[in-house]
Amino acid sequence: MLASRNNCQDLRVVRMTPLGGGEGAPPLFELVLSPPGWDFRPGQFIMIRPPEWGLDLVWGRPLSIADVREDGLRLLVQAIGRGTHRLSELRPGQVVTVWGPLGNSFAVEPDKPTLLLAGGIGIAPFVGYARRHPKPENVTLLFGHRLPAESYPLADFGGLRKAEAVREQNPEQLARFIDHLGQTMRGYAHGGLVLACGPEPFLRTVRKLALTLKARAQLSLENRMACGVGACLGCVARNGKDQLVQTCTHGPVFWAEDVFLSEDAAPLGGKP
Amino acid sequence: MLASRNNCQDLRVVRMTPLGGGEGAPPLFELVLSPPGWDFRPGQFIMIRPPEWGLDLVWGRPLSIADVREDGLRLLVQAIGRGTHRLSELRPGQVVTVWGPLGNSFAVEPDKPTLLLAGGIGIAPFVGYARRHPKPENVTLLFGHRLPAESYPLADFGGLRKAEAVREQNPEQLARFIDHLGQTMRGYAHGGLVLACGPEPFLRTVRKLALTLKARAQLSLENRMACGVGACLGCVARNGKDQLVQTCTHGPVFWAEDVFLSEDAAPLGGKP
Amino acid sequence: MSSLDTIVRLPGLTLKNPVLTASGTFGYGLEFARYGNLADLGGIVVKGLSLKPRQGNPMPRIAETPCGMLNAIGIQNIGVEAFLRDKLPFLPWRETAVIANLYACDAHEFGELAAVLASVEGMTALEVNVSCPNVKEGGVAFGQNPGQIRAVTEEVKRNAGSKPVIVKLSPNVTDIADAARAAVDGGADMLSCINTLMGMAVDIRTRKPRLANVYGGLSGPAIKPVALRCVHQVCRAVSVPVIGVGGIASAEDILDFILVGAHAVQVGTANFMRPDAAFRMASELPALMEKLGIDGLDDFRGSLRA
Amino acid sequence: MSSLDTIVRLPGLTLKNPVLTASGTFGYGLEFARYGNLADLGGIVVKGLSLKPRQGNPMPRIAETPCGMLNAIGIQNIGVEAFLRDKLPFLPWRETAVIANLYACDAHEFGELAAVLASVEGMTALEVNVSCPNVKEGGVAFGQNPGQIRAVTEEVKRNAGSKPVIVKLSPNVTDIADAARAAVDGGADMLSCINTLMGMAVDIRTRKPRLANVYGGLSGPAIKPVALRCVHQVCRAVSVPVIGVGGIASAEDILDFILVGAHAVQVGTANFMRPDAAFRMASELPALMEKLGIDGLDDFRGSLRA
Ligand SMILES: Cc1cc2nc3c(=O)[nH]c(=O)nc-3n(C[C@H](O)[C@H](O)[C@H](O)COP(=O)(O)OP(=O)(O)OC[C@H]3O[C@@H](n4cnc5c(N)ncnc54)[C@H](O)[C@@H]3O)c2cc1C
Ligand SMILES: Cc1cc2nc3c(=O)[nH]c(=O)nc-3n(C[C@H](O)[C@H](O)[C@H](O)COP(=O)(O)OP(=O)(O)OC[C@H]3O[C@@H](n4cnc5c(N)ncnc54)[C@H](O)[C@@H]3O)c2cc1C
Ligand SMILES: Cc1cc2nc3c(=O)[nH]c(=O)nc-3n(C[C@H](O)[C@H](O)[C@H](O)COP(=O)(O)O)c2cc1C
Ligand SMILES: Cc1cc2nc3c(=O)[nH]c(=O)nc-3n(C[C@H](O)[C@H](O)[C@H](O)COP(=O)(O)O)c2cc1C
Ligand code: FES
Ligand code: FES
Repeated sequence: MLASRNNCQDLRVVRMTPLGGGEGAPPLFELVLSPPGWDFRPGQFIMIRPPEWGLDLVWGRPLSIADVREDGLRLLVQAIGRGTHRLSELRPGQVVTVWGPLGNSFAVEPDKPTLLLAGGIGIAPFVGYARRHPKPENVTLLFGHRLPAESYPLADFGGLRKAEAVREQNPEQLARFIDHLGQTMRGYAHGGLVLACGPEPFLRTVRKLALTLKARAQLSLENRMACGVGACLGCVARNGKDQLVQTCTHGPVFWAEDVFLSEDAAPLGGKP
Repeated sequence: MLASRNNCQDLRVVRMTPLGGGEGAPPLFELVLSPPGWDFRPGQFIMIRPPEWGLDLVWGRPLSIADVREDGLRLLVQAIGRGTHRLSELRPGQVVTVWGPLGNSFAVEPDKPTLLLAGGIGIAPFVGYARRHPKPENVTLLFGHRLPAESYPLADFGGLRKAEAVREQNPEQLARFIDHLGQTMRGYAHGGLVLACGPEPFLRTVRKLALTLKARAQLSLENRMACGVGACLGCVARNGKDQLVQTCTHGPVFWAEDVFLSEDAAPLGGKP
Repeated sequence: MSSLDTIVRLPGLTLKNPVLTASGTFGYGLEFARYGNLADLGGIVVKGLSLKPRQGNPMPRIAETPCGMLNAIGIQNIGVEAFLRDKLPFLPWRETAVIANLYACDAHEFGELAAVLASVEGMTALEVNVSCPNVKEGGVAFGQNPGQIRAVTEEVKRNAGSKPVIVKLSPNVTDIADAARAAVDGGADMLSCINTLMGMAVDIRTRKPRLANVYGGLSGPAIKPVALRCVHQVCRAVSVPVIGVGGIASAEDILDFILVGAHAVQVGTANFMRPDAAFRMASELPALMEKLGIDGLDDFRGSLRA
Repeated sequence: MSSLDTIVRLPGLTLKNPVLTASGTFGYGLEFARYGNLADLGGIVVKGLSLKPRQGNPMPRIAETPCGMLNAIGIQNIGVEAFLRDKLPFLPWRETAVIANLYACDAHEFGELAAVLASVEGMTALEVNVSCPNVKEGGVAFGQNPGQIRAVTEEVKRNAGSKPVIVKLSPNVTDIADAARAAVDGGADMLSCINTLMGMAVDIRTRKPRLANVYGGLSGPAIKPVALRCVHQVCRAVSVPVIGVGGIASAEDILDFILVGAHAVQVGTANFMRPDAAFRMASELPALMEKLGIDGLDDFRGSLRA
């Protein structure tokens, strides 16, 4: 028989801090919730849904766990749509329903040179990863972003070997960043570890480079999710064995060679 | 051709003051909105719907105009259900959509002894009525309520001949109040004017008394409304000519003999 | 404001923009004159009209539901005569399309009603409501039977003179494409779709239905996915223009319907969310199109990559 | 907690309370063991099972809609064999009802599937999904035809041994009472209703449907009024017990369905709003009944004053 403890809780908003926004980029917030009473492995995520959403917006929203510290559960939220916008309007004291920690996590290989590749809000899971890594001197961050660097919690990456933030506000800067990405990844092709989190085009680029360079790389996917617990089969990704597996339970972290990203995937031709 | 000015506006919340609640009665609030730029006749109402309701709660909520003063549009809100509860959580600065002033208004007959009968939140339209009456010395208020009297804006009735507030917390007190109602109305049966606003059972009692006493009485109805502008035909009441008329445009104020309240009304037997 | 062209050319009428108001949600039009310029709308479909005045159903007739509402008004209306005398003259029918919505209980009555309306200059088109789901406690309604749809359409067409005839379809059917084909076979110049879904709500405290009529029609944003699917199916089944209705609450929603093939749309329940809703959508549409790089509705229409 | 009795006696099975979980929204049950005690539920209806494993439809498969969602999963499942081997043994089937949901494409296949499941001790009952609306771009699906519903039901019944058979009805029909009668004629012990409404959503930016399958099934609070109406109609049309499904998101909603005649309910999309939703509803129900003065479900059931 399985235990019946409930991993779905109502937490309180401790703090909601606007970190920046405007200039064509969606606004960013740090959200701290009351301590959840569990620990996590970096790369894991939670589902969050404020009860005040009532009957509209029927899904929770998946957010990476940035960290769990004494003051609570830290999240980074980029307000890009209906749900994240409403999340960004939460005020201290309000109640939010949270279930988690969910999913698998990034590999931690303390002695391997480790490259964190973050695109925009993809920085979130690396906050905890960097802080908890046993040998931060082996870890490097390469971070492409659109808001000014000050908008992101880069101080949390202070202990790393190197943290490099590259702004990509226009197509030119973006192209240069991708170039730089390739250059940097080359250094981790043999015996290193590359971990990436960010928008899908970014992950596609990283995946292609990793396959070409034969670098060991993990990607954290951001598939649309309804349940977050493996039940609805709405979030599936195609893995290396040509199976459709739930991103929320088999992921969100996949080895680059063990996952197809949507535009890579041949049409499945599944029947109804 | 009709003018095309838009009587639907986005106003700002200036103030939201909790007035009391608990003790088994729904909480009461005073809501002040930025000046709407129109004046009103007491008895009229507005429809209110905050844009933040998004796609759920598709109807605005009808609220009597308590008053329009220099600082803005005053409303009293009793949080009894989903909509009024969410209204009560509005904070200064937030935007709400308001259309109005809507409907007809209470008769003003300055020289006639006028009795205002208010049940609970039915006090709302009388705030402005009392303050604007040319001869407040001819006006008396009889007010039955469940919250402590201090919860209601009774100071606004200071200029009246008499303002009597009777608490009806239990069936006994209620029975005594109804008794008192009858006694008081008797004094207005000949040459007076009785105006009533409150829950439907209260209005039914007043209507019956008025018909028996042959008192000239007006009742303000609180039918369920979707549009507030006479278009949906969801709010109809049966009038003395056996027609179904929109409460939002032909009312909300009706002469007692010219309206049937739902349980008075014979089944309509209407075909689909 | 953008200079984009939002004109919609339909058989026998031209709309200045694709935004009509849905029958029963916009009264006789005049109720909304305080909230915008009626002539700025693509058109106004007035409340369902019958030959004689109707009192409609007993109260309560409306109930709010998640992202929607139920109604069982029962086509209360002042009758076609009073409408033509007391309402139509005050509507800006020279400047915008004024469309009657016809309600009757058999084909013959529909024909009579069409004949009365066909002779009136101010009526731009006739919309036939064969899909009223407000039948007392179930049973299959009129508009759910293709044979009857065809018969009614033929009868209305026969009496409609040169007025374009729009047939409004019910979604409460197994195959809406069948219903659409029946209407087109009967001579419909256009179709509008959808009317409300049949639904119900109850009160566990009083143990009573929330509508005196027990069943009512579900409308509002909740039904938009069903409406969009129906319009898509109908656009693929027939070649006459289709007017999309159901849950439209923003300019984006309008484009959703045009993307799946609609020529125009009707705004219904959203008029209750704020009375200037239809006016706002009509005025916001060109700017939205510009933002999305949509040069014209004719190009965009039906361009879904499916 | 109240001491009220919420037991539901059904043909061939007894539920400790009326709260089941709806197929496809609760995985194989085990996914929710971290959020409550599975044995506290009235029962678990597992994800649709087919004879062979199925990959389902291409992505994207889900879209959020006003007060609801669309899905076109396409019955991805591990197949009946893997289910019986890898999942069922870990479910608390001695303590609560575990109900299989059968998916197949013809009557014969349904029969085979029923035969496999009928022999398994841990299976409490079989629910037949004749109503999958996830057909590629329209066309009338299987479960919309009374004749087929009857044929499938007979075939399943023939193979189901002593297991009770529940037939799950589609709302995408002109007359759901007809479908209900067909199932009962075919031998159904119970009915569940409703499955999803066929719907669609599009993205005006990409000009693509939001589901790769184009059409999908609409579920969630948005459809509750339709579900309630269907359950009411079906309860009046047949005398076998009915399980209400569609938009249930609170203990109040459960009582709505029982008031119109349902014996039990299934909680679907609400499991996504929070994964402990069904557990909470099951535990809140007795207190709510007490508050409303409802002594027992048997008295309350169908007591609508309409
Ligand atoms: C494992 C995981 C971790 C994530 N971590 C973070 C994080 O730390 N911070 C953060 O700001 N965002 C994160 N995201 C993305 C975030 O969940 C989406 O931005 C959010 O769901 C969008 O919802 P919306 O209502 O604002 O947008 P809408 O576009 O209105 O959403 C419509 C629907 O689509 C889904 N959706 C839309 N965009 C995305 C997306 N990019 N990813 C997943 N679902 C989407 C939503 O869930 C929603 O149901 C993460 C996503 C996943 C899957
Ligand atoms: C002309 C008029 C003036 C009013 N003035 C005031 C006022 O000044 N202050 C105040 O607090 N209330 C007033 N009311 C009542 C107020 O509109 C309702 O309490 C409110 O609509 C309930 O909405 P809800 O969502 O909180 O309740 P719910 O019960 O959740 O509402 C469900 C639906 O039923 C309708 N409804 C429920 N109860 C009522 C009711 N008593 N009257 C009308 N519709 C109802 C609602 O509009 C809503 O659409 C007035 C009503 C009318 C018609
Ligand atoms: C209160 C109300 C009354 C309606 N009356 C009519 C009517 O008289 N004739 C008709 O064809 N449709 C009528 N309808 C249906 C609408 O015209 C429209 O088809 C439906 O509401 C779906 O659109 P919506 O979701 O935008 O409201 C009515 C709808 C509502 C809400
Ligand atoms: C993601 C998802 C998957 C579903 N899969 C199935 C299924 O496999 N078999 C089935 O009979 N119904 C399936 N359904 C339908 C539900 O069981 C239920 O009938 C429907 O969602 C209505 O209930 P709800 O509004 O509470 O979700 C599925 C629904 C959803 C949302
Ligand atoms: S989100 Fe439901 S299975 Fe992954
Ligand atoms: S509320 Fe719509 S007619 Fe009165």
